[in-house]
Amino acid sequence: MRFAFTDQQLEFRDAVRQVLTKECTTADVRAAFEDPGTPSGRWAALADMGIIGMTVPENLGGLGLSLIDVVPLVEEAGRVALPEPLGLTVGVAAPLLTACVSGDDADASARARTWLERIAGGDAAAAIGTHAGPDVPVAGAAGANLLLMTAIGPEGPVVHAVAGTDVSITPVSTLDPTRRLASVAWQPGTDTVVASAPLSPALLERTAQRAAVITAAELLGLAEAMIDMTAAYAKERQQFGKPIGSFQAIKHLLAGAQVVLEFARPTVYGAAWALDHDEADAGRSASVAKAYASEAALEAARVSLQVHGAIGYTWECDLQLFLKRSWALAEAWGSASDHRALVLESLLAVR
Amino acid sequence: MRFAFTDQQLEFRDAVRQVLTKECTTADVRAAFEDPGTPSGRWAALADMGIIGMTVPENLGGLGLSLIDVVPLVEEAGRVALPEPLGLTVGVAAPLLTACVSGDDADASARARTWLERIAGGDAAAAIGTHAGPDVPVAGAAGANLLLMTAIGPEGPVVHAVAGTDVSITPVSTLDPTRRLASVAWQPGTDTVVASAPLSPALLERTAQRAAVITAAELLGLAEAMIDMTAAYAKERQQFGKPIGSFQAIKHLLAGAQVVLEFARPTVYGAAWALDHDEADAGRSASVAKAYASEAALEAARVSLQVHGAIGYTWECDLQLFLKRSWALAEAWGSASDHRALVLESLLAVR
Amino acid sequence: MDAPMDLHGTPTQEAFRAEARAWLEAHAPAPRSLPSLDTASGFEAHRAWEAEMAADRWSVVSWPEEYGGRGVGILEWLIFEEEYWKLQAPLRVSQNGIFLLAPTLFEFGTDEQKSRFLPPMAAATEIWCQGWSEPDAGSDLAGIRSRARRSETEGGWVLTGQKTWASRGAFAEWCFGLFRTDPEAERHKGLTYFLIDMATPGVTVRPIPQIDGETGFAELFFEEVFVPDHLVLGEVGKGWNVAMATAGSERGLSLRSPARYTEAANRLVDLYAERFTGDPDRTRRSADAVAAAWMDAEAYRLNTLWTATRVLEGGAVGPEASANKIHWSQTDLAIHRAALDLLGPTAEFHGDGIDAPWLDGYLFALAGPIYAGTNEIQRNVVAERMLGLPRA
Amino acid sequence: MDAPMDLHGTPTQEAFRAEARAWLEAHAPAPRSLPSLDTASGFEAHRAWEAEMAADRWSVVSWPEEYGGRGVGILEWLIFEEEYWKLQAPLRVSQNGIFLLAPTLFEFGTDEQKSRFLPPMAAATEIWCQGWSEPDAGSDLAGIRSRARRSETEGGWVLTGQKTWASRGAFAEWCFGLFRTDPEAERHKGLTYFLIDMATPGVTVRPIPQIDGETGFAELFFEEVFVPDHLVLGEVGKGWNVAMATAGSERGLSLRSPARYTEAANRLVDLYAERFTGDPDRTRRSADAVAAAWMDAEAYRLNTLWTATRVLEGGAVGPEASANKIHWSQTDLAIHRAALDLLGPTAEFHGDGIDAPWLDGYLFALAGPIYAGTNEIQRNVVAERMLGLPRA
Repeated sequence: MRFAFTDQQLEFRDAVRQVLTKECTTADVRAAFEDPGTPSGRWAALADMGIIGMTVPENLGGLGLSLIDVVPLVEEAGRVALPEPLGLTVGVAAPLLTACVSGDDADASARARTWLERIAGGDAAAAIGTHAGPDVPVAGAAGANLLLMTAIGPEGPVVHAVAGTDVSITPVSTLDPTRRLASVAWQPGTDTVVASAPLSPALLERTAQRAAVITAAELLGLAEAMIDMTAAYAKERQQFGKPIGSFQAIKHLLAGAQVVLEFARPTVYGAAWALDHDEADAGRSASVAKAYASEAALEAARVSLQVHGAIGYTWECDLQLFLKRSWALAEAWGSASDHRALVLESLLAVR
Repeated sequence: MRFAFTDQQLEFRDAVRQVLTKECTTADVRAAFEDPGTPSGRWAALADMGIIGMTVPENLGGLGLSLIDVVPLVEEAGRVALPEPLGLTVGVAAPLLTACVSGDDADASARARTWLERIAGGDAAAAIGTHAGPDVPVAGAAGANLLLMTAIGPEGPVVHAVAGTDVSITPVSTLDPTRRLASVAWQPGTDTVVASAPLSPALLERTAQRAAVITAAELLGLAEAMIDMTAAYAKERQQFGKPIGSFQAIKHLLAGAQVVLEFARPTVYGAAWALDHDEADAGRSASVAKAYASEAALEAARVSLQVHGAIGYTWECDLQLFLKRSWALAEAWGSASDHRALVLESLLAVR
Repeated sequence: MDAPMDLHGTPTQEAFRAEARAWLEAHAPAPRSLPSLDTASGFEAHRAWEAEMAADRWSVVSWPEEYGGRGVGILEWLIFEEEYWKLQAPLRVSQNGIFLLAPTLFEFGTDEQKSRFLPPMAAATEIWCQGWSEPDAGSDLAGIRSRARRSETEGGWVLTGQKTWASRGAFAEWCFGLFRTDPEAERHKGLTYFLIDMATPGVTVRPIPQIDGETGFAELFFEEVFVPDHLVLGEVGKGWNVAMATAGSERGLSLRSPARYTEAANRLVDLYAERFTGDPDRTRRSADAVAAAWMDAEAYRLNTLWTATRVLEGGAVGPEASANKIHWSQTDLAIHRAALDLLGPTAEFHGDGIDAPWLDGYLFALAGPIYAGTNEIQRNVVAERMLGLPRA
Repeated sequence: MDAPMDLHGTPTQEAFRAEARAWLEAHAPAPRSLPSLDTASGFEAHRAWEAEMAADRWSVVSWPEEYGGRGVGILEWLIFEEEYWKLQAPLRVSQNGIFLLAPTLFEFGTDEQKSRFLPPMAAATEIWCQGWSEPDAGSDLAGIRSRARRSETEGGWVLTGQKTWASRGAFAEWCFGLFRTDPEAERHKGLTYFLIDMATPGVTVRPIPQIDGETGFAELFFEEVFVPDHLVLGEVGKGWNVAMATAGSERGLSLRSPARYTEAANRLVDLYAERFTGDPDRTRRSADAVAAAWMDAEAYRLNTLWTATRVLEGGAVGPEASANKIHWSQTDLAIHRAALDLLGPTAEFHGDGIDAPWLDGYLFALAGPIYAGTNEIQRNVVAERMLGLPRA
């Protein structure tokens, strides 16, 4: 039994932190807020480090790593409010395509390989629409060059990998513009199929669970960033002749948020490990993680805004970048209460 | 539109407060905790003031008053943790019997009158078992000399008024011994019927609503008493060289409880008025009141125990008397979540 | 007081309700049909709507007729608000004037001040913003540093300093605020309450873009701004008492009318009912939160009636105003949080979409525990003044 | 550390689990079959059970074999606890000794002290109570006034003062506590950690009846109680550091094992399932609270594994121990509050009834945010030491 990252995983995380600290400042995120299409060198920098391809099998140019390796890096992405879909591409799209490679249909398998090679080359940013009905907007659709979608065939859902150039999108206005939500119109064709036999519902379910855990990891980073910047503000901001952080009410607000975050963290790591090892309770673990991380981020957001006061309510204050992402991701891939319902259902199923 | 008590109602309340302050000290309540059968002059003192018979029609020796007149007095009963079933006798049993008087069956009507006269004479303390199934214990059954019970006849529920001497009781151990909960075994006979034609389900429902509002009023008093004694303790208890009440954490705990209590109060008064006037939304108002008052008392209990610290956890500390009653009454006649469900159901019904 | 409790309106009150409803139904803009009042065009659209109300004497019903009102009481004002919010009529662009300044003017203003300022306030031809907070005086309001220097020669005061978080300050014609007239006096003392024409030379306005990108509030810079003596409200040096007297007695009652939350709570139940039809299992999970939020609004309505009756019968509103502030701000959050939970993945929609107003409302609700005195400060007041706990 | 993450037990660990389970299944008393350990007879019944465990070396598995343990690590201890709680085996009457004093003895005790005290502690022949709090030193623990006067002639110390809230103090044989050996030193300084035989002349015990009528704790009065030098733990005058070093490094991990909450959380789900069959509509309302409480226990389990791994790999437990305390006490309350909500009208049942244990558990849970340092104090620690906020 060992519940900790390896030294290698920590070194990778530290390296990513270093790059993101430089390449993704709040000014950069702000620029993406103003125009989500703003070109940046961030994706290329991550690709150069091998991050974008880290879960692509080694024979396709990747590093063949697992979700547990991705999670600490996505946490870092959350800490800087990275606008790009790092987690969904690396933690969800690549594993799904990898599962498609082993299918019987050589054409479909080859297509999945090609996309995986593009991901490994840093050349594809993915949006995951596998669970979206025809009218449900897909996050990241407006910027993605790879969209993973499902079409219901006669035997069940079939997965398609569609190029960004082959879909027509209708953007949806959201509070955080970097979410790039859009409705996607596309034509399922034989040339986009990556799994010609219908994928098992279990694999699609697993995809949603991976997305939940990846989103949870991002929420951990966001929560930590908000608590940190708020604690820093509380040390500096003076009222009644002393820093507001010396008032017990402020301390206890922040301490409460910190406690939730502390306990959310291992649930996310545990869920990533469980998914990697196909544990019997992996789905439930994923739900625990997403519910906990959503609550942690919502509480950190609430407390941070309250401690900042009116300043936190301004466009100028960087806090807004983290608040908006948190509010969006807390609901994405299942809200806290959605996942609590799943947890209870799963507990009752084994009784 | 006028949402306030009359001067008369307030004078009545003040008079009751004066009597209870003298006749129902915490030492008296403690004696009742040690032995719930301890004789006391409290009931007689209240009867002498006309309180016990206040809702009995004037022609039967009472004052012919309404629920809204009873509520502030029951609040006072809660403030001193009165062990006797004042609210249920005056606010629930007497109105139910009064409704029975106007029935067609002269014998049943006469029986209801006789009981009402006994209540007016201060000679009957009631327990309400109309909603209890055969195995469900009834609060106050162990001390009551009047038990209102229902038996299901061929046409529906029929109400019986049974003398305490005619039932066989099996006490149930509860945390607050003055609750005197017991399972009641009794034999429906023609000589106990007070409403020979089955009472309308609406009237029984109304009885439960009255009980909910009466219990809510008692919870208001309990919550106020706990907050008051805790604020007093926080002013006196010193730690770190100053009264603990000067720490913001303690202030905010108590302030939070006080705010809930402040907003619970008018919901109880509004519900009593609505029941008195058979308003269309009276049942919903009763549920709002009980849900709010339950939450107010539970929050006051939680905060009071927390602020008292270990002392509050002792038998010696008077707080326990109020805590235990609060925990019991918060669940009695429907918990907060039971009533919230009823509220939503009623809101949806009119949509 | 021997009249029995009665939660029904009198025939006169119900007639007033019917009249108000009829007028509003005929005139009120459709829900969300005006642009946001935190934009320049929305500000003017809202001003036009209030001018329309004023023309038929519906903008400030509880004011005396001479100032543009109908001279009705506080209960009638609550009735009017109920009808107003039922139709989801627009937010009041003149709220700072009519709800915050006006009660103070009625209590402390000279006859000249009242005649000069109340009618255009009622007509929305002059819109007011508030100049309380400063960069270093937020929760610690008594830490105000903006100062006013006496000019005997000119017969007035010369104001210098900076105010911030002035809602609608980017567009308002007038500002009311506290300035330090006695630099030697400590904290609460030596402050004076001024009425300031924003067109006076030396006033500079810097709009502050809000979290949603709109310019809801502004910073105000005062550089040697002359304010004549007749624009001092109340006594010189007593500004704190002037500001706080009204905060204590009226503000708790009139700042946020219960009808606003009742309306939002009812919309929440509608949303629940609508979603329930589509997905009963998922929706059922939100039932407790929806009911609790609705009840919070209902308790606020009843508590306001309770307080209004007390005030009508000569009572005062003391520290309960702080309990009130805590309650309505929490209620607003509870309503909107429950709504977003019901919406789930569409909760993040913004702009003109059908679900978007809940997110806007949530953003606004999140500010509730902050403005008008943070809830932390209000809890101190409740603990110290209602429960007698010692100051730190 | 290059071993990959692995939440499965090693074959050795699973063999240990199987052995523990087999022994416990053969020996553990049925759930709730022993009288309460806060009564005289229950105390002895629990002592007998622990003696039985000790006889087969199951009472303190993580201690070295020479002191009665099995020399296994902290992960194995957690495994043992899982098996122990799964069977709802009795609360540990020697918990103050084995969980609070023992880690300190291991760190600061002399070889003689360890040999003298650990074996009878493991065997439950000597049961310890804690002498920290005083009537005026609760949250303000550094305000301790009980003092110890030096007696050079006798080679020891003479203790005078009063301690309170000593759990099981009414029955315990030994007490560990802090006394002021330097009356001039301020607050945290000048305190010394003593091991006190309760049979020493001058020790008087006054049992304190608890809220439920049982004598769970006691006041201890010390009048000129002689304690020889060899019963000082750690350095004279360093008692605060001795006490706190362990509180920081071990207490957060060993005071409340996660298995206890996992067991209660699973019983809560059982209760839900059972009630759901009878009344799905009513029960469904509690679903969110039941799931949330279960998840709190699950998060506590995972966090403990996380911390245990860090400790095993040379890390230390700092202020996270305070976060831990806040979390487990809230978890316990959440579990029991949800259960009482499910029970509804039978929630108030007490004594031997089938539903009664939930109320007992609630009473115990309510004490959680108070003992072992109130949660208010713990939140100060989290804010100051994890987030660096300034002291008041």
